[in-house]
Amino acid sequence: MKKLINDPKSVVDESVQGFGQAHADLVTVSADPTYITRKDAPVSGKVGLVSGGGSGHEPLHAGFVGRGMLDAAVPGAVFTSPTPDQILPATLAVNSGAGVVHIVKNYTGDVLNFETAGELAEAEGVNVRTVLVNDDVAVEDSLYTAGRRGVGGTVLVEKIAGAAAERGDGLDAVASIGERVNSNVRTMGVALTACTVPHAGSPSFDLAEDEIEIGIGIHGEPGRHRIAMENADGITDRLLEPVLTDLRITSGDKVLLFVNGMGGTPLSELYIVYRRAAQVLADRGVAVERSLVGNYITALEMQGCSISVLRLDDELTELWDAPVHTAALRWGV
Amino acid sequence: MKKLINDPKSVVDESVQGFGQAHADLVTVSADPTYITRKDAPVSGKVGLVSGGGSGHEPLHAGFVGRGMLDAAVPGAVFTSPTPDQILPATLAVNSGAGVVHIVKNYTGDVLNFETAGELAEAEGVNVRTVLVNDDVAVEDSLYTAGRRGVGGTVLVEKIAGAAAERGDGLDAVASIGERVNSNVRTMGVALTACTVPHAGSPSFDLAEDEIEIGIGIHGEPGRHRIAMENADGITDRLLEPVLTDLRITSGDKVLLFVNGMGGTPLSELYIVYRRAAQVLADRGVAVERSLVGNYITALEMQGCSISVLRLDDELTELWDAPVHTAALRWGV
Amino acid sequence: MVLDVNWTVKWLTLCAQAMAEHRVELIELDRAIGDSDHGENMDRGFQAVLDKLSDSPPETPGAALKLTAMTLMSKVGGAAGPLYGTAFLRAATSLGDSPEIAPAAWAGALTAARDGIVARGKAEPGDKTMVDAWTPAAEAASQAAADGSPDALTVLVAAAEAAEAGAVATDPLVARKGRASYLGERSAGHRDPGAASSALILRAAVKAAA
Amino acid sequence: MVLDVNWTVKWLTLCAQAMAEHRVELIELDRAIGDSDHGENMDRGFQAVLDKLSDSPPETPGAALKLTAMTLMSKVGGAAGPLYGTAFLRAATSLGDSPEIAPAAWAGALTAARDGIVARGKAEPGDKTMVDAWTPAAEAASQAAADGSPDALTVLVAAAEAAEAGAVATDPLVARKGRASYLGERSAGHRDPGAASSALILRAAVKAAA
Ligand SMILES: Nc1ncnc2c1ncn2[C@@H]1O[C@H](COP(=O)(O)OP(=O)(O)O)[C@@H](O)[C@H]1O
Ligand SMILES: Nc1ncnc2c1ncn2[C@@H]1O[C@H](COP(=O)(O)OP(=O)(O)O)[C@@H](O)[C@H]1O
Ligand SMILES: [Mg+2]
Ligand SMILES: [Mg+2]
Ligand SMILES: [Mg+2]
Ligand SMILES: [Mg+2]
Repeated sequence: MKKLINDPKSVVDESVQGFGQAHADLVTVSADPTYITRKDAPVSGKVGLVSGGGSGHEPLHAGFVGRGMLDAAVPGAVFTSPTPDQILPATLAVNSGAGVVHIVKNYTGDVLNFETAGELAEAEGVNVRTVLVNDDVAVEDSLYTAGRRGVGGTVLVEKIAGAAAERGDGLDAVASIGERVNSNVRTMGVALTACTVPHAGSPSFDLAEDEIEIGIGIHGEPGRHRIAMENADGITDRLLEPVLTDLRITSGDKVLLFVNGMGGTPLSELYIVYRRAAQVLADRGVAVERSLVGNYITALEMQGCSISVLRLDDELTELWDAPVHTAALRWGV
Repeated sequence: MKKLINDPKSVVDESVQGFGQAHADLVTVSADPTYITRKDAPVSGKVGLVSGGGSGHEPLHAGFVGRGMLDAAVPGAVFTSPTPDQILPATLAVNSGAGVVHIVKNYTGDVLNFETAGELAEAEGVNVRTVLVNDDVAVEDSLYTAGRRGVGGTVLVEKIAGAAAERGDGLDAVASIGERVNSNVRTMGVALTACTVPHAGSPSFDLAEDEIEIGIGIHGEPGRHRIAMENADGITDRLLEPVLTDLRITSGDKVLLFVNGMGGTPLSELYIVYRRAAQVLADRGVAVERSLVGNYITALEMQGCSISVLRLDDELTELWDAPVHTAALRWGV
Repeated sequence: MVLDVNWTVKWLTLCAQAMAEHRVELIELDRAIGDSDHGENMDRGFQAVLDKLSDSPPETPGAALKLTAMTLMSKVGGAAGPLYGTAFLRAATSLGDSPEIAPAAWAGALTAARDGIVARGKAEPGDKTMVDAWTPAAEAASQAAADGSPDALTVLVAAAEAAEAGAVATDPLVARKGRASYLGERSAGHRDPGAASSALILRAAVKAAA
Repeated sequence: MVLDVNWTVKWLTLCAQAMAEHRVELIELDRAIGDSDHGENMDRGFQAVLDKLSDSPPETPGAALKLTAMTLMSKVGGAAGPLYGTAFLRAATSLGDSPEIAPAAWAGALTAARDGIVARGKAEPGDKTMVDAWTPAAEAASQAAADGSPDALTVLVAAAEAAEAGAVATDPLVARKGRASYLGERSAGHRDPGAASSALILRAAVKAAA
């Protein structure tokens, strides 16, 4: 394992410190317990947005703290959801009185820890709503009752719910916009290589030079099945098809197409995937109205990508376009 | 070699096509010969900025085409400088009559091909100035007469010269701002792993699990020396020291600190490096006034990073802060 | 053997030792069907428990377990943190503030812990989770405690052995809860890491009494 | 053997064949001290030359070389593109529009090519570049051409052998020009890829005459 780190145990702390220093104009970093808040939090009258989860998915979530997106991010250890004693103070710190929305990726650990923190916050008089993100079509939830994972769609939920909060929507409205995004987005991912969790020291799975994992999440876990390596167009088709089917995308639909890198794949390859996906959508009469290409929700240095499709309506498009000013996503300001 | 590609020979074309589709609001992609121009080029009265070089460094250069930065980018094959028959039409396409500045990284191939294109453009009546970027302190140019390479500093030259052009500076003024940036920036890089050029199919060098290459460029070439793996702080010190020495940074200086990923290193690690570098600068009384952390000039999927320090003055800071709207760098708009 | 607060602290100390010793093994189990963090999480959590125990020494077994619950809840994270946190909290509650744990109380504590895990995680036996260690452990302890007038050690041993057998029995199962469930059929053939750490915890209880 | 336009076209065709055959080898040489693209660049360039030659068949050796120069310039890229482009352009100019290349004219063309490379790249012999193949080749051809009344083949062979020896002689050198110079001392012990491709080009000239 070769990494630009000092000690596996200090990876998250040091990285978050560096993040805070590099973006001191945008965020405040609280240590012990660790969480990151928007510099001007709490924003008077605004619903607060808190997300969090295990580290190792950067820029998610800290990179999305700022105007028009999250008010706070709560990073756990690498691939380990944060604890209520982090989530609670972050929730309190961004509550202006208008209540707080927790955006939670659907993993047992995240759900349980946010649930506890939410109860504790309610006990302290904060209204909390939870938006559960579970956009991963690789998991067939009928059989496997932990349900689908929250993956690429999380970025879109955070951006769009963040815009709704910024324009002044109330607590229930922000949560319901978040849920609307979640029910209109699906994602599927592929890994070309594994990743190495710093404290584990060896790759999360072993993959031969001619094999890839289809249906992976963002935690270096193996996928649903392993297949022989294919070319980019073939892989793109494999990822896109179940997404479109599950979302029942039909001719005339307007969508946002999000090609996300898992951390170790060059941007140039993501655009090759984007090209094919855009082509397939065009062939089916689907209008790609917005796009996002890059490393936004990652699994350390894993090579691979995920494709997310979000069905747009006018309001979602408007909220997507609304100004956002965070370390990792910025426009209109 | 596992990559999200279809055919090594079509990597650049397909990637550029995908890029053009994903950013159709910003750029126009011309095929055969391949180059990318700002959507509204030529901008009346504005000096045109053209850069280019081998592909494999994405988002450089195409990701920097747009308002406030480049007017055109000319991508060659992977790690191969583009040819005059691409550079010339790109130059003509962005010339509004105010002349064109070529921003050229100092590699023999880039220099020769841009030189020829510049002569051909001059023959067609376009005034061309060239800004040569050579910020890599790993190369001791006294001994090795090809001179220093253009690396991380290129991004800063493109941004700041781009802002100068956007505010209406004349041809010589834009070129001289670009040169001022170049003479005030130094960079040094490290590789933890090699990268694999698609048409070559095997890693650009072999590195043991406990070795790193210090003083690498951005083409997967081996560095100046190979050392045993160290921790992030140690590596950061090794990169930063020669940069600061060569640039004669002293207490009271104001700088921009740029920690750049080589493509395959997680963002979290770049922030760990940033943290240490910021600490060292603070200890020396140097004020880090601006920062940039991310994958901006890469070597495919190489793991590693480079550290650039740019000495700022008020004008450079103002130009850095000026609005920019490109696929990979955006603020103020 | 009396299961008093000294025994409880010794048990928790041996838990911390077991997690440190088996850290890599638990990471490896989680690597196969999860995300490689279980050993790290448990080790971090129980080291924090040790610190807490020496900072503010508890007066009763129940107090020790409550302190453990709160610490695990705030230091472990992931799925295991809240689940073990709830388990220890329910066990603490079931023990109240009595100075000693009678064999039947131990069985009751294990049952409360198991019920807490099920309440939080909604897993059933056979879902390939830590429930598959706690359920047989609670049952074996209850049975041993009901069996005449057993000494404490017998009950502890019964629970530990049942937990160990339960952990081994997760090997062929297809996971239906937790992270391993995302693998579908591919989760079969690997031991559940949470069941394995549960067995270590209950084995430490035996060692503390030995 | 008459070095007319047919020979020239055959030479260039054999160049393309040599680049395709030695593509991997040239990539490997460049991988060691450069950026792994030389074989790919030369292969792409000469395949384009083949296309051009069949699209618009040249009438004279000079015309064939000019077409080659323009094609390499626009298809090879990198350092080698402009350098080989200039080399072929200067050679073409030195041959003018004569229908045949006399032995002395061949030596003159090689000298012009070498001078063009030096003019563009500013490398000196010993800098570990393609100049280290072209300089001995031009000199050997000149000497052979001056040596009584040699036949064409003798001059071609002299140039090819000198280029090959020159390429081999780059092995121990420390690069002072081009990308390999960034490696400093570490560039020693490897053959310069451009010198190697130059030797292939001049060997193809011999084969075309065989
Ligand atoms: N719903 C659940 N009910 C009971 N136990 C569970 C549940 N989900 C997960 N677990 C247990 O948690 C263990 C994983 O813990 P850990 O690796 O620390 O957390 P995470 O899965 O969040 O990475 C599993 O091996 C399993 O025993
Ligand atoms: N200044 C120079 N003068 C002469 N030849 C040079 C010079 N620089 C590079 N070369 C030649 O070019 C070859 C490299 O070509 P190539 O790999 O295609 O281009 P690049 O170095 O741009 O990747 C070197 O092996 C060397 O022979
Ligand atoms: Mg985890
Ligand atoms: Mg090259
Ligand atoms: Mg785990
Ligand atoms: Mg090369």
